[in-house]
Amino acid sequence: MPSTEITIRNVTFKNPVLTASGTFGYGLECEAFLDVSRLGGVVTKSISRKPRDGNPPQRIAETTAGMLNSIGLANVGVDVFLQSKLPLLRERGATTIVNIAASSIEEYCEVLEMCEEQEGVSGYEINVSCPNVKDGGLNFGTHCPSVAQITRELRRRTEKMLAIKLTPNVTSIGEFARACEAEGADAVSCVNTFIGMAVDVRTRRPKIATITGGYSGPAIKPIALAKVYEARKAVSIPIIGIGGIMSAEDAIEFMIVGASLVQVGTALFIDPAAGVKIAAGIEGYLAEQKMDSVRDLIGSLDTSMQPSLIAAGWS
Amino acid sequence: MPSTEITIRNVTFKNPVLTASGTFGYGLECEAFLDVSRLGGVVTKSISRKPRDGNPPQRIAETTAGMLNSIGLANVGVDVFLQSKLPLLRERGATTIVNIAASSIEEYCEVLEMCEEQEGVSGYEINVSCPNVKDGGLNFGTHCPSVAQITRELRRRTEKMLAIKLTPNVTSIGEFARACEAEGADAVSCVNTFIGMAVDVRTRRPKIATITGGYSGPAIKPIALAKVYEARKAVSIPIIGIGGIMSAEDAIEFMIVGASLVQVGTALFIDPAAGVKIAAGIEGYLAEQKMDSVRDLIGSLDTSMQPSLIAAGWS
Amino acid sequence: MFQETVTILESRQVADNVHTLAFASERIARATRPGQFLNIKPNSSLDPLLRRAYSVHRIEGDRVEIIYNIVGQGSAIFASKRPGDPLDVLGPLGVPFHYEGEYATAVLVSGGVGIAPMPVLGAALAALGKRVINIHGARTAGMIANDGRLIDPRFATDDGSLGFRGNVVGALGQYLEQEGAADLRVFACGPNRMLSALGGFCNARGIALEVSLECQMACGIGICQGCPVEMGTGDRKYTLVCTHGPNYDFRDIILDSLPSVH
Amino acid sequence: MFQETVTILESRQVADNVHTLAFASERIARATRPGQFLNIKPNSSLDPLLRRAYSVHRIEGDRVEIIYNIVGQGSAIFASKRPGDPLDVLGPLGVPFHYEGEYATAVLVSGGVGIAPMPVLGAALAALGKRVINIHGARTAGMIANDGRLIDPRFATDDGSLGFRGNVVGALGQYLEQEGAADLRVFACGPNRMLSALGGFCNARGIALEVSLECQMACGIGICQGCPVEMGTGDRKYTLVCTHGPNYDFRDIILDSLPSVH
Ligand SMILES: Cc1cc2nc3c(=O)[nH]c(=O)nc-3n(C[C@H](O)[C@H](O)[C@H](O)COP(=O)(O)OP(=O)(O)OC[C@H]3O[C@@H](n4cnc5c(N)ncnc54)[C@H](O)[C@@H]3O)c2cc1C
Ligand SMILES: Cc1cc2nc3c(=O)[nH]c(=O)nc-3n(C[C@H](O)[C@H](O)[C@H](O)COP(=O)(O)OP(=O)(O)OC[C@H]3O[C@@H](n4cnc5c(N)ncnc54)[C@H](O)[C@@H]3O)c2cc1C
Ligand SMILES: Cc1cc2nc3c(=O)[nH]c(=O)nc-3n(C[C@H](O)[C@H](O)[C@H](O)COP(=O)(O)O)c2cc1C
Ligand SMILES: Cc1cc2nc3c(=O)[nH]c(=O)nc-3n(C[C@H](O)[C@H](O)[C@H](O)COP(=O)(O)O)c2cc1C
Ligand code: FES
Ligand code: FES
Repeated sequence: MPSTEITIRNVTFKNPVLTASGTFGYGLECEAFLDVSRLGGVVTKSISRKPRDGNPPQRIAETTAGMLNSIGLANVGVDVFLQSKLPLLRERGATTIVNIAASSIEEYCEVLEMCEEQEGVSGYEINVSCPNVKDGGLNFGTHCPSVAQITRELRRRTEKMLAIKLTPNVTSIGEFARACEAEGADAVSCVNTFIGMAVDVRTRRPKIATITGGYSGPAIKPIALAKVYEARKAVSIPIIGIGGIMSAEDAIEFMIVGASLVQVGTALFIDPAAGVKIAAGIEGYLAEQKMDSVRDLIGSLDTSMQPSLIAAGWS
Repeated sequence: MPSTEITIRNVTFKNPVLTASGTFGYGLECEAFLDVSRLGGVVTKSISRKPRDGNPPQRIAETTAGMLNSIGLANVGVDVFLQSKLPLLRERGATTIVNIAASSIEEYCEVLEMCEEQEGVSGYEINVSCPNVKDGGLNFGTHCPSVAQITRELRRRTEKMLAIKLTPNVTSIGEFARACEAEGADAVSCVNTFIGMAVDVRTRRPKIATITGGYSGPAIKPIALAKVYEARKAVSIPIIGIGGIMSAEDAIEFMIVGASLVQVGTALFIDPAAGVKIAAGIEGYLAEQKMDSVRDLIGSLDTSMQPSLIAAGWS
Repeated sequence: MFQETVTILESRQVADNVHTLAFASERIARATRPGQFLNIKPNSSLDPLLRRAYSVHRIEGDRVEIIYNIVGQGSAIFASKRPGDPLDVLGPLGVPFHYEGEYATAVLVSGGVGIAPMPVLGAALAALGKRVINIHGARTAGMIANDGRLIDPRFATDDGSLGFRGNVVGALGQYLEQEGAADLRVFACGPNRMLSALGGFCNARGIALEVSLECQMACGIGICQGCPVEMGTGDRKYTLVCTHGPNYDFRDIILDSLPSVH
Repeated sequence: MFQETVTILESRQVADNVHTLAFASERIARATRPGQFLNIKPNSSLDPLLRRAYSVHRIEGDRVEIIYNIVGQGSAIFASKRPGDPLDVLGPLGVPFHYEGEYATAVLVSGGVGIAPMPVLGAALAALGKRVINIHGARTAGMIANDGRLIDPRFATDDGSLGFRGNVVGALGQYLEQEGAADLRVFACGPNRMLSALGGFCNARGIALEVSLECQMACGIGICQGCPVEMGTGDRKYTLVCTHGPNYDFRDIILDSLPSVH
């Protein structure tokens, strides 16, 4: 049996498939469909210091092979999370990564420090795609010095695995990945949602209340893969590949391109057990390809050209 | 009958639907399927100074609701274009926009100047998503000062309609649109293809020879729409909306968001007459909505919130 | 809650733009309570991507039936299904109608395919010994799927082609005039506009009203936070229609917070 | 070239993983020349997005037939079609086989579904008075769709379960040994690996060989530049398989420039 374990810092994931933040609730809603301990890990909905109601309806719209969302980081807040969600996740044997969202650097630090004291938190994923209220709603995630600063401050406060979740809505994701690596992040998660939009032509209104929203699903996969490829060339810390993964093949593409772990998001809305099925599919692929370990897959992209391409002087 | 005419600078397009560069050959290949004079216009394949062979195979890959291409700007070169393609387009009554690609500012100017003397060129669309050979292959299109400079130099050389075709692979397309507006462009075309990638998991090779390629088709539509919306807020010159338009509804979405014209690309590979059908569909919509002119559609997005959203203090 | 690939037993049109689909599932048939819904994948393609929500319309042994309008891509695909085809169904989902309690008469008011949950609800109520009345409205008689099995049905059509001429609120008013409003609860399902008018009518008369809501969903199982409706009571601002609903006491929610769907 | 929504007449499996689909189109039936292909949309969904290319396998009156393997999403959808279903077909496309000229015998060599263009080509050759031989290869007898209508067929199977044990190149060699190579042309269609081996064999013997290529296409009509194959002769570097091909004199193209498809 091929090995499917992946270790990042001091966390060993039993397989490389995690559920993505905001697409699997608090990991407790889907017990009828799967055993969360069989996932590589569960990334929680973004947790903020205080509970957040989230945006008004309409929060979602379906598009071709994808969807838009403007949930607005609706969450129970860190107190309730630690009190009533985390203990259950621990009981069920989930490897839990707490995803943190905040509107100021202080808030990021505070939430992380509150989690530090808790059992059952394996690591953190930092959602930097939140509006920075201090700088007038500007997005942290598209401002490289902010991302670097958040990483630095959080790194000083934890010995646990620290992954920074990058937004794809930038010219060069490699630059952001490098900043995270330089500040001591253990990994970068690529990618969060793309800015997207849809209009109801009958009413001429945006299909979601916030006009633009986050675009996810299989439609974004080719762009997300290219972003992972760009990040892979920029840094040597592990990359967590995210974006439109619906099948084991999709996950394997991300790993071949350079991801050490993957996250499954939108796919869970169609099949809540998709994560476990994809993990099994990866194992099957490894066996079929006679590979000993899933680690051999990471970055195994073969870019040697066909003979004729080289002959053609193209490289 | 509602009016479908749109005028930009001195060009009147009989309807707002053009065929996108590189997706309709030289406008002469599809006579069996449509009469090109019934299109709003034809944008040619990117024309360079010299003929270009293009990239080696594999040049295309199908993905979920989209496709990747790495054609490599294969084209006959401006001499052959002017000699043997343009006269036929003119004969057939096409409103022809010449799309120009180049690897240096001089080359852009030279191609444009060669077209200036010709009858049958209604205007230009400048493809800035080409590698700048002088600056070591860096992409012009993601470097705002380069885009500004190209616009400035070309504007000095022509009184014809000049549209700059922007790449979506930047943090802020609004910034690029503003630079074009400031330098006298008549319009910006939003968007060119997204950088995307796909991997064959059996061979672990990239599915296209150039590893990454241009991503197009319905999968990109929501992102392209959001880019048009961003550009709309940044500039007041006309915007040409492009990206995943498959139906009249799709085209109408772009116009509602702020596009004055639209281009249909990948859709033509499935239905070469899609442009004409979409134009008819827009006309039908206008009649149904009792609108006098397609111009009333442009930027008609209704962002007034539902009462409860305002009550909720959300805006 | 199960995710099951079932086999289609029947697929047919039963009225103008009204279709039904029946399949066999012992587990879903047994587990479903009145007012619960299923989340069904149109096909295995990624376009359409998401599942579609449908109330359970009838249960007979292992046979489960839904009733639906063709409104877009997904429902058009359902209508092309044939007996023997597989169907990927997830459910039953949502909190059932709160139909137990002390009252004598249940008036089931439905508009269009809002009729969907009423047969299962009616049967459960009858089993509890309640008196059950159905008031069902549609634009014209041709749009009514009347298979003769609704309990004590009264119809309302906009054009008067069947029953009361007017909408279901008018028909309910007529019924109350004749039979009185004492010891009665109303259960309703239909377009938001109808529910809104009905809510005004019942509130003004102090009649208990439970409504079954529709809103766009991504997951249907509480993991996306995509389906909020504003709450009129309590300290939370929103409730999730898929897991806290879709069946609510009308006074607990602010219907107008929902953008209109079809 | 027409784009037409046709009606399916027949859809069935004819051998292991070999299926056929027949539809009615007077215009396509009349216009198609040997070796031309059709570009067919699997369904109206946007996933799969692009059309699929299939050679015309048979024409009988208005009846047009293709023969295909299930290799992925699109072909699986075709196999689920039933008589009466609509099909969006664009064609005929491509340059026909260059089969006219002065020679006595045409040897039609095919591997697997490479058999597709051979019946139409064979009929055209027979009408010109040529002697026609078919050499058809497959892994095993079960994968051969032999409806008894191939002209003068000889079979080759890897496992020897039918005809010659070995590949079509071996079978061609055997044929030539028996009948000689004079005044003969070979027309071939099949996997690239087969065409490559066949090309080596024919080149070494100075036998004229025309091959029908496969490569991924986006448009099939020359507007995307997506289907280049390198040229072995001439001054252009690439030729577009969809509009300059798919049928080429083997010496005119560099087969190895094509990445392998299935
Ligand atoms: C709890 C619940 C129960 C329902 N029960 C029934 C029923 O029994 N019979 C019936 O005909 N319909 C019912 N609906 C509505 C049904 O879900 C939609 O008609 C269906 O999703 C439309 O899909 P489509 O692809 O045909 O339409 P499209 O317009 O192409 O769908 C586009 C997207 O919008 C969503 N959508 C469109 N209309 C609605 C709607 N009215 N409600 C929710 N989502 C919508 C779709 O799910 C899809 O994601 C119910 C909805 C909910 C939430
Ligand atoms: C001119 C021409 C004639 C052909 N004639 C036949 C025929 O008569 N019978 C037959 O069975 N097949 C034929 N093929 C191959 C056929 O087009 C593919 O098998 C089919 O496109 C596979 O589609 P899919 O969705 O099932 O496979 P998938 O693998 O899911 O397809 C993914 C993408 O790759 C493309 N693709 C995959 N395999 C091929 C291939 N071998 N050639 C070209 N594109 C491919 C598809 O079109 C699609 O865009 C022909 C191809 C060409 C170019
Ligand atoms: C409904 C929804 C809610 C999301 N909420 C969050 C969130 O709270 N925090 C976060 O970091 N990412 C969030 N995401 C982004 C996902 O974690 C993931 O990065 C993205 O959806 C791309 O993956 P996918 O295509 O597999 O869904 C959300 C995505 C969706 C669709
Ligand atoms: C095969 C192909 C070739 C293209 N070639 C060019 C080109 O030469 N010049 C250019 O400016 N854009 C080119 N494009 C981009 C299109 O014009 C268009 O901007 C893009 O495809 C998005 O639109 P769509 O989703 O409707 O295809 C090409 C696109 C495709 C798919
Ligand atoms: S639809 Fe996902 S939470 Fe309700
Ligand atoms: S497939 Fe488009 S040019 Fe050949």
